[in-house]
Amino acid sequence: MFAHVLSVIIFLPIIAGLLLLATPASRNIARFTGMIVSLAALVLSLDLYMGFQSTGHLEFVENIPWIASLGVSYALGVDGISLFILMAGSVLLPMVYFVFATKEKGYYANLLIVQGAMAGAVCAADMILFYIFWEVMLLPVFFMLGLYGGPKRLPATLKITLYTIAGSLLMLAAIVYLGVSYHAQFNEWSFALDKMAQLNLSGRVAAVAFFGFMIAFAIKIPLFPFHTWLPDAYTEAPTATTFVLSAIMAKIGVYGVIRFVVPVFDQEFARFAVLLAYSGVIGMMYCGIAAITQKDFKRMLAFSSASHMGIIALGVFCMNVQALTGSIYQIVAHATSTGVLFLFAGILEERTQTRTISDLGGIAAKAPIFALYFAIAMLASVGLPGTSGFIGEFMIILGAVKFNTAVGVLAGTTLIIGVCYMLWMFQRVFFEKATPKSENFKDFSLIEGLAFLPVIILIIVMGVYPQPFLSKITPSTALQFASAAPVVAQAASATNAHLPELTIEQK
Amino acid sequence: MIHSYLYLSIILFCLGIVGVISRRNVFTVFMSIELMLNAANLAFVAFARVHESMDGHVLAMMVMAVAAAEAALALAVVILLHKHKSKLDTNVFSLLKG
Amino acid sequence: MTNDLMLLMPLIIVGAGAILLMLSSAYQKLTHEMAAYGSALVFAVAFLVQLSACITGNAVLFSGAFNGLLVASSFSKAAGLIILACGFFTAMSSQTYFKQNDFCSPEYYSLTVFAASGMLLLTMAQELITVFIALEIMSLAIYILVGYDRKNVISTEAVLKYLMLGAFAGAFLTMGAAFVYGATGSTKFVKIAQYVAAHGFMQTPALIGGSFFILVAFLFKAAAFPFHAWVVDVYDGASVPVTGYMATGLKTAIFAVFANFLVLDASLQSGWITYLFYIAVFTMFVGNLIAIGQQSLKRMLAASGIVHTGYLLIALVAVSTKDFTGSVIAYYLAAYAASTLGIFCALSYLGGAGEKRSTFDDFKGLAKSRPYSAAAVSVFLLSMAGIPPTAGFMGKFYIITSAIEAGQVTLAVLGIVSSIISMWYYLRLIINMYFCEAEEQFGEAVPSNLAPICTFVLVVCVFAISLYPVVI
Amino acid sequence: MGQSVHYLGLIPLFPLMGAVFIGLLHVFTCKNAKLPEKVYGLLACVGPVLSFVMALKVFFQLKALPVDARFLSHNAFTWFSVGDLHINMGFLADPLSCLMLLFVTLIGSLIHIYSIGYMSGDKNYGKFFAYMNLFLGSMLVLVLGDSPVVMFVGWEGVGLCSYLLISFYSEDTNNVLAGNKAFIVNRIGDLGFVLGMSFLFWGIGASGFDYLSLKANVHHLTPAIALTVCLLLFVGATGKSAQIPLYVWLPDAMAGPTPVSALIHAATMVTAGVYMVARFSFLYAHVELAGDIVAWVGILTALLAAIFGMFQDDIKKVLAYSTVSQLGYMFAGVGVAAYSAGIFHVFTHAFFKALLFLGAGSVIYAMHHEQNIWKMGGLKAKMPKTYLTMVIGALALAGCPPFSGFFSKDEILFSALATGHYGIWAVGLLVACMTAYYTFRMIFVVFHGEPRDQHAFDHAKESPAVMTVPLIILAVGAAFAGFLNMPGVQTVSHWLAPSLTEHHPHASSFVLVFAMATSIVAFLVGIKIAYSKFGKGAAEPVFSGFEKFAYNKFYVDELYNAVIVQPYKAVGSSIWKTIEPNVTDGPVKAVTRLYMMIGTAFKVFQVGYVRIYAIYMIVGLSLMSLFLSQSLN
Amino acid sequence: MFADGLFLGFAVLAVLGAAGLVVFRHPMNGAMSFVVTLISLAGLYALLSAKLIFALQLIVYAGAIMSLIVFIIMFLNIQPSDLPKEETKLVYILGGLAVVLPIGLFLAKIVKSLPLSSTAILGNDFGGVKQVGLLLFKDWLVPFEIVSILLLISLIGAVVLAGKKEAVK
Repeated sequence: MFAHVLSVIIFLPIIAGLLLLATPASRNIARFTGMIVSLAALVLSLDLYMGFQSTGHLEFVENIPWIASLGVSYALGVDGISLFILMAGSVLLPMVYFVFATKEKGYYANLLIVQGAMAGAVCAADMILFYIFWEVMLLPVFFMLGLYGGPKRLPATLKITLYTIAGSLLMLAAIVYLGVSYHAQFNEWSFALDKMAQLNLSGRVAAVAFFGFMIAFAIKIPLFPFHTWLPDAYTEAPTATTFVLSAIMAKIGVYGVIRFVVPVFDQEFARFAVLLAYSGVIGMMYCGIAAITQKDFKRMLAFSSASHMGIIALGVFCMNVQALTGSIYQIVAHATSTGVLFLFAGILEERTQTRTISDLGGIAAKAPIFALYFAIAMLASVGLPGTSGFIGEFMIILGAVKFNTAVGVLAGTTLIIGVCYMLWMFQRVFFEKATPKSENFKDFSLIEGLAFLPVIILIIVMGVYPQPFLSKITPSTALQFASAAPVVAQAASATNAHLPELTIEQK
Repeated sequence: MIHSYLYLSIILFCLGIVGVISRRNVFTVFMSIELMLNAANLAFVAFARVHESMDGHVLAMMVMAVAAAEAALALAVVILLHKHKSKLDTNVFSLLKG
Repeated sequence: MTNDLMLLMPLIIVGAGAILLMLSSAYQKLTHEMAAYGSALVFAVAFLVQLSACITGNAVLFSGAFNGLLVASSFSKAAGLIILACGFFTAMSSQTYFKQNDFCSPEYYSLTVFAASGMLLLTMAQELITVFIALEIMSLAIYILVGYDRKNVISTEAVLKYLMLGAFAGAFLTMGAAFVYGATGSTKFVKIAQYVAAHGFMQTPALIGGSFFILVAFLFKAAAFPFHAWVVDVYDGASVPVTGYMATGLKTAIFAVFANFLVLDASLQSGWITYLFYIAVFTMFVGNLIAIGQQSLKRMLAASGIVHTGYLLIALVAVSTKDFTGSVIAYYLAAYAASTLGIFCALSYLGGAGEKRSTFDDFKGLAKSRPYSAAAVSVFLLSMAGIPPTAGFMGKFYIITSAIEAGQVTLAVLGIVSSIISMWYYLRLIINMYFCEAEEQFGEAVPSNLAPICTFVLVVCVFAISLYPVVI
Repeated sequence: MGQSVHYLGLIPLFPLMGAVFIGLLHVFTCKNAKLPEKVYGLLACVGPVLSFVMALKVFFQLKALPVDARFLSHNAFTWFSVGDLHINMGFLADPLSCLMLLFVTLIGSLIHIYSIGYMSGDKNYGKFFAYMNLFLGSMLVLVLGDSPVVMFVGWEGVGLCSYLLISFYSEDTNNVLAGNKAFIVNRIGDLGFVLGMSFLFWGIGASGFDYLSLKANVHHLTPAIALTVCLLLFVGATGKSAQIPLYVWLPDAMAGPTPVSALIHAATMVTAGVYMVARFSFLYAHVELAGDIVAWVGILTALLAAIFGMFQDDIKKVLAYSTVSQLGYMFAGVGVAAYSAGIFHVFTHAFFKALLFLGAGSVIYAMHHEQNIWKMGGLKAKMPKTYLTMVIGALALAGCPPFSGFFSKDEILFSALATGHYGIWAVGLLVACMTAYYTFRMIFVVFHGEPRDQHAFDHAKESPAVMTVPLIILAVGAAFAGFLNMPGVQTVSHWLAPSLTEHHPHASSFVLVFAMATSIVAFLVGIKIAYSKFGKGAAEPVFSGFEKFAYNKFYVDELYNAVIVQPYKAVGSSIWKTIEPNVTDGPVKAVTRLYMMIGTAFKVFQVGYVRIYAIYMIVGLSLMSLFLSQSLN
Repeated sequence: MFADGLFLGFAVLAVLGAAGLVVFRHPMNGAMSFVVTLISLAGLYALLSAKLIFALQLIVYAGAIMSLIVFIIMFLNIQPSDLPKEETKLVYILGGLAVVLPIGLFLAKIVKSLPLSSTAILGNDFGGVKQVGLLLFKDWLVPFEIVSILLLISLIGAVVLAGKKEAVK
């Protein structure tokens, strides 16, 4: 464990990626560089994880003044909330290099860059730094989508890019507003995250700034009704990109809400929480129901991912520690399950040359190991107890019920909606009779089997024995409410008035 | 009394503007600009009279010099235009648009 | 005294260099390549001298001899550095450009240097007529450069439009100067400032009128709405390096003098804030709307230049007259100059003979055959679009910060919105270069390496500037 | 606090380990090197048998304890703990769970053994046993879990297994669809369960969420919340235990292999709902209204299912509906707060229904997977053992004294009567009569009369010992299990007493006798009608009118399909075909279109005439000077 | 009185000349009427006792610049066919006047607000060559010097643009 481990985790992949782009390296060299670098990052982050003290505050802090006159500094640090998103990235991304062997150089290079950028966004403890990484995150996605995407990639690329940039530019204005008002209130320039919590904002401008943040994150998550870029992008993007987008990048949106919106805009947040919660839960149902009629399994997974993100976001808006912890846990669980599902989808597509569900069938008989892995990931994503998916979902629903009965009940329907489309797809693809396309479907090679094994095991372990992970998360989440306790409490009591109502209607 | 000089200069200035925006003949346009400069000069000199300081005169001289330089260049351009299209119509030169 | 000389030295070097080039271009022996190297040398030396000159606060140059007409400040120094750098890169890219286009003669380079001298003067001038003359020096030189390709009717048309409207605007400047003179009895900034401090701005109608006309002239040169219409056509008509030079050096000089004039007095600036506010807003949006529809790259860049003028106007609105350093403006100008020059450098060797590649579609599939150039161009475009970690982003960040700090939240938000709008036409080129199949090959060899080298130097600059912190 | 015993955790662990082991073995060998079936068979039986042994150990250890301290617990580890929410992966063995434990493991083991024979020659032999073990493990978690959440793990686990086993022959779409149906319907119930748990937690869960703490704090619960929780939990129960309105999945579930039907869809899983209600007896006893609702739903289900049962022609469907109907009885029992009676019926039902299913399986096996009773007949000559055992099972089911079914069912009816639920008692009696009818209808048609399909009849022969032995053991259970709780003995009730909150109604012995007499009469009536219609063989009837209506199960499936499934799909497709592109994405599209339009429109202003540009300037100027001259005073 | 009369006369001439410049179709006529304006302006300078400027106006403007312009007009020997057909000229002029009016009024308003001051002819030492020259070389050295650069540039420009290096296609 050495001083600047975070910087290394961030910049090692970025630099490696840039070097690959700058040099005429062959695709194999690129791939192996990718493997080595991402594995190195994995080792480092595991080391980090071991050394993590779970104090609830930022750890491994690095702070180097950058733009002194504006108090902008190169400040990094992780706490229980960011740690897990960081870990998710580090654990999941190495797989890609093992699974996809025959891609272009730029494919691997961009993957490296996006990995570093995402790590940066998660670790940044300064808003400007965060913003920079947040934007940089998008560029590799833009290029991968545009260069290696499917036939209808161009509109999808434009849509996701413009959509996201529009959101994030609004966020920039909000960030600057925060910085300036900090200067106004405390008469010193700073964009440091932890200091922003001290701000007391009020009035219309504050609300506008709040929405500046919220819209940016809502687009990234994506939160209903800002999700319309998602199906096209997820479907057209090359598998690894979809994987990155769904598994980690979307989560950084949620992370942003937890990090920026909750502590800083506590009043506004408490005021609009119900609205946001509804948009989350409606998004869940909307996308979940849309998923069942999809003909293209990648698109179906896209919708399912959006639906899950709705639930995860809901957990953040419920303003109680169970729900928040649940959604952070669900972030990791969803990253492992849905992310892996997207990779499997990619493998299916590569081996059968089709994305249409009706072209497939009987794969369970042809490829039992693949089917087993897929089934486990699927069950995790429908939140079966004993898999990682259940813990988070349960806690979110639990919290939602406390937050607001109606929202809670609606949130519960995810149990049903999720299982509908998943089973339907599983039936068509894995059961029934084999079709010409899936006739000679090749099962996992040993390498692939081993590459995925850790994640599959992780899914089970996280379901059976979650406490070690939770114990690292909870201090930070508890702190979240310690900071904004009074407001949230009052808001909670306001929204939680359902108990008396209920008594009345029962009498 | 001095005002009348200034009013005059304003009138000339405005006439110059009108010349620029209402005529398509290159020569007329450039001469209208000269007219505007002259109006400015008149103002300078009048104000010099008001302040009884001769700076205004110097400034007017400078303006004349600049006007001369500009005129020279303008005429060169006119010749160039004429070489190309042998027309003096500014509207003829509208290839760049949209 | 020596210090004054030191501060004036860049101007002297440039002026002398210009005259030398002009004279030596009379010799047949002097090829225009040598002239290119000569001018580049002049710019380089001047740049280094400027760099070595350390300024804090304002230094009145030769107050005895020059009677306080020229004042050097850290701001003017920064502007000067930018201008000289622009000149240098223009010379370099021109050298490559004229390998493929043969209408060059050594005077071309002397004129670039002359223009630079005018710009330098403009940054330092503290008196209206000096400003006027400097402006004319700069403009005349640029007019000639624009019309340099005499065989080409397009460039002739460009020079006609530019010259006519420029002179028109110049007339306003003189009239304005006259009224200011009438009001205050002097045209020196110092005196004007004293007068305003004494009598107030809004109480002196002649001053209002005069400064109004002067601002009009400046706004015209900076291509702000509604004085923007010429810029698209003129950029389009001019040859690529000249366009780059206009877009960067000229704009820098104008904004330098603009700021210098505007910060004369707080009441003067505040008197114009309302108008500048609306002008800024209109400039940004009109510029965007023009840019959206363009097919030609140069026209798009011209329109985007209008938009950037709008951003700079935001900075002017937000500028504080107390202890004015202009660092935000200077920084933004530097960032903008780096990326714009970069693109024009790239165009000057990618454009091909007679600028046969000028539209978006001509650059389809560039990334396949010229990956590095495409990457460089993308970097510049991203910088213009204000995507981190490029200089453009930091510039925008500073401007927005200063705007919000000055209480201009609306303006800041509108600026953001306009940069959202502008995103599409920057990305469009990247998409063409990377995601579309090549329609024609970029087979021909690069005529000379200067422009490519400059391009990549500028890529470095774009990132270097972004990491360099400024003082607000 | 009861003492902590570590082997409690092992009981579910054995089958689970077995499942994992067998599963991996199967997955990695099924493609190339097939293992001999014996290996799987033996491996599969290890887990259940060991668990059964453990269960016995638990039983005797409990027995050793004083009555009011009869529970053992084992706290494996903290599962998850956030804020006030502390969930331990803990197991609790008290008389109630012990009883369940015993018969679940016993019957589970028997059925595993039976399956060795039944499944022989199936190409997914290994997979089958993996699933079976997994199921048994989950079931044991369900039974032993010491908090609702842990119970929920097993609850969903068994749901998953039933899905996997129903769609076991996954080549055939209908099986998979049946599996999906089962899983989804169960999930609907689970939603209720989860919400119920949530309310319960926010009500009283903060101070410990395991049964003991809940029981301790139940009086803190406001009536409204208590009622909500009860009803929500009961929704869960209806899903799992196939009650109105969620019973529809169970008959289809017969698509799975017969042992599965016996183990999961008759003996164990489907009774989980009843078990759960009994577990929460401390809560339900608290809320009268909830109890009544449970009871009525139960008894109506019983009636409905019995009606359907009378007209089925698939042997397994008949048994399936009888299961649903018996489950209805059980709920009626627990609903009228006679929890021990309900559980006792669960216990006896497990024996005779498993027996009947396995017998049916043996018949089907003999008839080469022919399930239509109208293709059978006169089989008693060919397969005497099966016939005998099945008749015992049938008598038990039909409630003929002194077979087990009689006592358990009678006790339910009795307590309904004693607690003054006359309506429930009356319906129950009617259902008893119908039960006797359709059970013996089946027996007569299958075993008596002339063979209807001569060819199949000739090839039919008695099943191998590995299948018949379990039948016999179960038959013994079905015959004599009833005496455990016959009036006056009440062993089971006393055994269960510590873990249930119920107060036995003190009714006069007359009521008791009356109840017995009436149910005997009901049984006789039912069997009489059955004999008169089918006793000496009968042709396949053609239905009309109400019969047809009942034969088609009142078209409930069609109704659900029309009212729920199709609209759901329609909404789905309309969302992404219509709403998505036009409504949600509409604004975005509109903005882009507008953007482009303005862009092209604006080119008009760049006319290219220099004079026009000058005019722009001047117009702007004059406008500004207008404003300025206002500002001048 | 006399001065006022002169002023009036010059003013009228100047305006008429300017109007002529704007109205006449052929540039030559325009140039001629513009000369009238310039000369009358010279007169006005004299009335404002700006002796040097008076002279310069006559020599430089009316003399040099205008003769240059006229020379070029003749040199290009413009046929009426080369001239633009400005049928809508009047409309434009009127419209232009309408547009310009606010500017004029604005400026007039400003002028109105200025303090009055006499225009009586001042003594010899005002506006004479010597005084102006001294001023020019003492206070206004910088503009004077840089104007030379300006002229240099325009010279180059004339050479480059209109020069006869190679025939223009």
